[in-house]
Amino acid sequence: MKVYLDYAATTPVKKEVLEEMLPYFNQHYGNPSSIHSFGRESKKVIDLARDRIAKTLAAKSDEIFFTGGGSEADNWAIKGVAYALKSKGNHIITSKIEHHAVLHTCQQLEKEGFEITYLDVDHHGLINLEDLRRAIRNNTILITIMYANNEIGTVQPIKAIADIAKENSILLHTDAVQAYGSFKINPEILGIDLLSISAHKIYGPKGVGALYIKKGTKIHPLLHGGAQEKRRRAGTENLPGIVGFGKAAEIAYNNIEEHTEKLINYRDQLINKLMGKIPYTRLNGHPTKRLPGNVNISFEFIEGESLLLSLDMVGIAGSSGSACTSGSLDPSHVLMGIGLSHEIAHGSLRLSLGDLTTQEEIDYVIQHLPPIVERLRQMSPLYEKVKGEAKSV
Amino acid sequence: MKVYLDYAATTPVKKEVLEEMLPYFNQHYGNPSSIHSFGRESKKVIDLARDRIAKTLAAKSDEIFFTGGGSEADNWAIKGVAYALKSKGNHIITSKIEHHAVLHTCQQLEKEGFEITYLDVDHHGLINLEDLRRAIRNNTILITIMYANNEIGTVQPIKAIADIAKENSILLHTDAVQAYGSFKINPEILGIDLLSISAHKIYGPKGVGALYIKKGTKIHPLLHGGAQEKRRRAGTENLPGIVGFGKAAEIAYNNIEEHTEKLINYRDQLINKLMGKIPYTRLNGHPTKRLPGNVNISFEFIEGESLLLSLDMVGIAGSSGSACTSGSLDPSHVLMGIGLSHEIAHGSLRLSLGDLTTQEEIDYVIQHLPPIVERLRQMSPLYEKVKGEAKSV
Amino acid sequence: MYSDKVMDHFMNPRNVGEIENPDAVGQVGNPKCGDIMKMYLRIENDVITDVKFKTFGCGSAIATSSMATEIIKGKTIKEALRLTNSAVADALDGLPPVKMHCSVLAEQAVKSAIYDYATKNDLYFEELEGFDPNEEHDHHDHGDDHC
Amino acid sequence: MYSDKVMDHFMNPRNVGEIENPDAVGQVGNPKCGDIMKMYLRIENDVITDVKFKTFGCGSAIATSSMATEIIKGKTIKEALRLTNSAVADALDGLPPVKMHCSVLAEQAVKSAIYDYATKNDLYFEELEGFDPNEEHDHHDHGDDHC
Ligand SMILES: Cc1ncc(COP(=O)(O)O)c(C=O)c1O
Ligand SMILES: Cc1ncc(COP(=O)(O)O)c(C=O)c1O
Repeated sequence: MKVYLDYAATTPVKKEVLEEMLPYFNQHYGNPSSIHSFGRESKKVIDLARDRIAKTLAAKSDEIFFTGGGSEADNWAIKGVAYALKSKGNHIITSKIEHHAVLHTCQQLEKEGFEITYLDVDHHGLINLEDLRRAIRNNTILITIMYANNEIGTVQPIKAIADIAKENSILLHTDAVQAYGSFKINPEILGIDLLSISAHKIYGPKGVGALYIKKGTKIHPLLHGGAQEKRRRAGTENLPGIVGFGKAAEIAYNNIEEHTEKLINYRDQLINKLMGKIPYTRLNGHPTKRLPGNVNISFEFIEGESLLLSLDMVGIAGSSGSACTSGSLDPSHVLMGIGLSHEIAHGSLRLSLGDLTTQEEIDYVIQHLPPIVERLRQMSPLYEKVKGEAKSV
Repeated sequence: MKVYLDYAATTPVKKEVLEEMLPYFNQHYGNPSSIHSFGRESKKVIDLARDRIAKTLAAKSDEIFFTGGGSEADNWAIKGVAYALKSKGNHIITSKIEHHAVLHTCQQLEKEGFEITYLDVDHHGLINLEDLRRAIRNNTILITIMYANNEIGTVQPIKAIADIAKENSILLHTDAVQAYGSFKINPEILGIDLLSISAHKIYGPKGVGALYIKKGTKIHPLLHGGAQEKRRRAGTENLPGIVGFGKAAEIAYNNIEEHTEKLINYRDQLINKLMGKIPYTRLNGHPTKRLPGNVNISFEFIEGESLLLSLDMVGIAGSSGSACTSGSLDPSHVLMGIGLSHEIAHGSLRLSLGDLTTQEEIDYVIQHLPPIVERLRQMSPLYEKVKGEAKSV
Repeated sequence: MYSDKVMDHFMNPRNVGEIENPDAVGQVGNPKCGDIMKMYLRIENDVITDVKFKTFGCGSAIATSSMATEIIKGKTIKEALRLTNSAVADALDGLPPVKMHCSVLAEQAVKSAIYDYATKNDLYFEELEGFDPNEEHDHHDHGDDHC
Repeated sequence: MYSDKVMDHFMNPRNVGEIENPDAVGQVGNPKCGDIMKMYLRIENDVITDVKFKTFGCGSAIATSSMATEIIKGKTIKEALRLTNSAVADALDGLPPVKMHCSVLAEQAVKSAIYDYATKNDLYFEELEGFDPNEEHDHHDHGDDHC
């Protein structure tokens, strides 16, 4: 049995989405900038996709700008605002548990002379609103806090963050790559100025994303060149990709309640049953303020990569916050950010559920995971000690 | 009849290419960064695509970096080198007829304090090597000259340019987006340090490109974030797009001689017959040092958009250097760059041929274009005068 | 991009051509900008009994010329002078924003021809107050691409 | 990513466990880095007659531990001290570059156990000259992602 539980890493393209994309590879393939019929047709479908995505965000179509993915949207939002407002100030506030597309962009800006405050998070992964208030200076030009975290699923109090940003007339960007498709998001009402999304997290294709830019927001382009995207993002549009993104967004928001309800049910089954069956575990992230599809559990005494490999051998695909998965020795900055010790962070597992997840798959994981954890623990010199202590009680 | 002659704008994805891409949308869709079997499979096919593209350039696989398109590759090459070498110097040399992805990037760098020399070109669109030598200063850090021009097709003497760059220890970037697939390019032998290519110009998908970076070249990332592309270009890889690019590249170079020979034949038929049949015309670009598929002719007394629209009505899709196609009033900087007057530049037509072009299509154009030109001329107050003069002779 | 009406007037322009010994001729635009409109009028008893045009320009330049001639044909000079660019655009079911300048040009072409008529015949029309047939119009911002 | 041999030694590790009253025990690594290897030796007449290990770590940490124990089992101490990390990696048909540190750890674990034996029995092995069982090894550069 193959059980894919890594939907937070990426999702398969849904059948209806792929079907809608197909004609745009080799039937209607015109360059949207061309004035002939081939080009006009392409322009029309890009506008349609833009409308569809705008609708899911209750935004205007001309506030949606397509990019080559979520990372590009994050880079653009942050650098674009930083450069546009640098005469106003050079201070940016973010959090310690942002995606690397945000963190590394901020670090790059630091090298260029910007000042960045990286807010701490509590053990659930939530930023502290008082910390945020205190971090604001008169040269603060941007707050960038993710909507929901990709590793531990924690959902930030974005409305309260936006209110603080508004009170201080500071622009707010949020990386909603994980949240989009799981929550109804209305940036206008929430008070979000810029918001990043990515198609491949919502059953659309890889390599296409978008940045919502509230009308009137000052931002420089990141990619210079042609006049595409109202001269704000150069490059021939990824036509089928954009078509697929539009369709995927429409589907995601057509049955969002149903979809999230199902996910929450599966998620909570996994959390409760795994933690019930396996001792020495810890749920990472917030118990309720979390992504509907996110399970993140640390298993003490074992290391994440060996856990992932063992799961892979029985067909289960998950992900880990262990640095070992990347050849680096430090575990995930997110798990460290919520205060885990190195060894516990190393033994964490993320299972992320999606639209194609079934009860059978959940049962399969509940059946196969505990013996795998036990087997690895039996090999672990750290577990030995605990058993020894237990024995000696 | 539908006759697509805008292959320089974009190409349809070839059947074999699309077929190779399809499984990677919803069967093998793992994130290449994931360690489970889904992810490992994806990583493998990305490496295969990288190998295939490397092979076409006689390069090493680890010199190929995937991007979201040709524009991103151009932005990255130029900004990446500029920022990496800014302690060495702040002067960049380019030409006046580069693609906007190069020109606007250079203009952006100018705003940031870099100095740019925009070399003139002659009436064929060729830069002058003496001009290039003279433009070099001791703070010159980069020369960026396109391999072949997208509008007029002129192919630059890239080897000679590279020799000059080498003599002066200056890095050379070339935008080979149009040349790739039409010429055998060996950057190592030619002496090119960075080279941009794009899939959708060679029957691959839109939204994926690559930058060749010669081993050891100093360059900063443009997109910060995840560790993809050896930490040099962040963002979840466009898996099917990259697969398609690899396949398209392989196909393009498998039968390149055959393919270019056919194009040159069609190209020269069009040029000779159209110019033979229609008076008051001018071939733009170099008569022989030109892209195999590029025809660019100015028709005096008429304007490009109305010509394109009229062609579109009989099913022929072409492109124009007239600003009217874009709502701007200035004609293409390339046509102005080769010294055309505004009115002549406005009346130019680019027909770009491709692998699917047939003799029947060529004949169709030769039949339908002359009466359209004549019809528009009959409406033109500029033509009136000429006829008057002719009469009065 | 263009409405069906625009395409119709572009492909089948009304009143193309010249009038021999016209009562008035006006020309506006500039080859640099890619638009020149020339308008010929036959005027009898203050009524435009015939009108022809020649245009060098894009599709909407030709369509707006055609539409403008159609609107003013049979009208009095006074009526023709009341033609606005938006009336021309509306009659064509609208124009893309970047093409609105073509409708301005069409309005100017009509005015310019009537100006010629007024000059030749020493007439005064208050609607032409401040109108300068040689005035250059604002350039739009430029910069676009070829793909 | 991993060779079949690595996967085999990971899924079916040889010599996992503990030895009761071992003649030598060595432990290297650090939970911070995500790798700890503990090795138990039974030594009779300078020959390693039994070896067991416990490892907290990634797949290649477990596989290299397993392979190292297999290689040294039945060998003399002198022979075991000649074990190099690349010999372990080679025996596994190679390791990904980012995982080579695991093979280093396996080599260190063997040395560390023999060091323990030498200390307890007051023996001198020139191969252990300069070896410090508590030395921390270089960290690799970090920073990677979750997708
Ligand atoms: C929270 C978050 N931000 C940004 C990204 C980057 O998006 P993309 O993979 O489309 O570049 C991801 C996923 O990779 C993510 O989970
Ligand atoms: C010469 C040249 N450079 C760069 C580009 C940009 O490539 P892309 O459309 O993939 O962004 C193009 C085509 O659009 C081109 O013709």
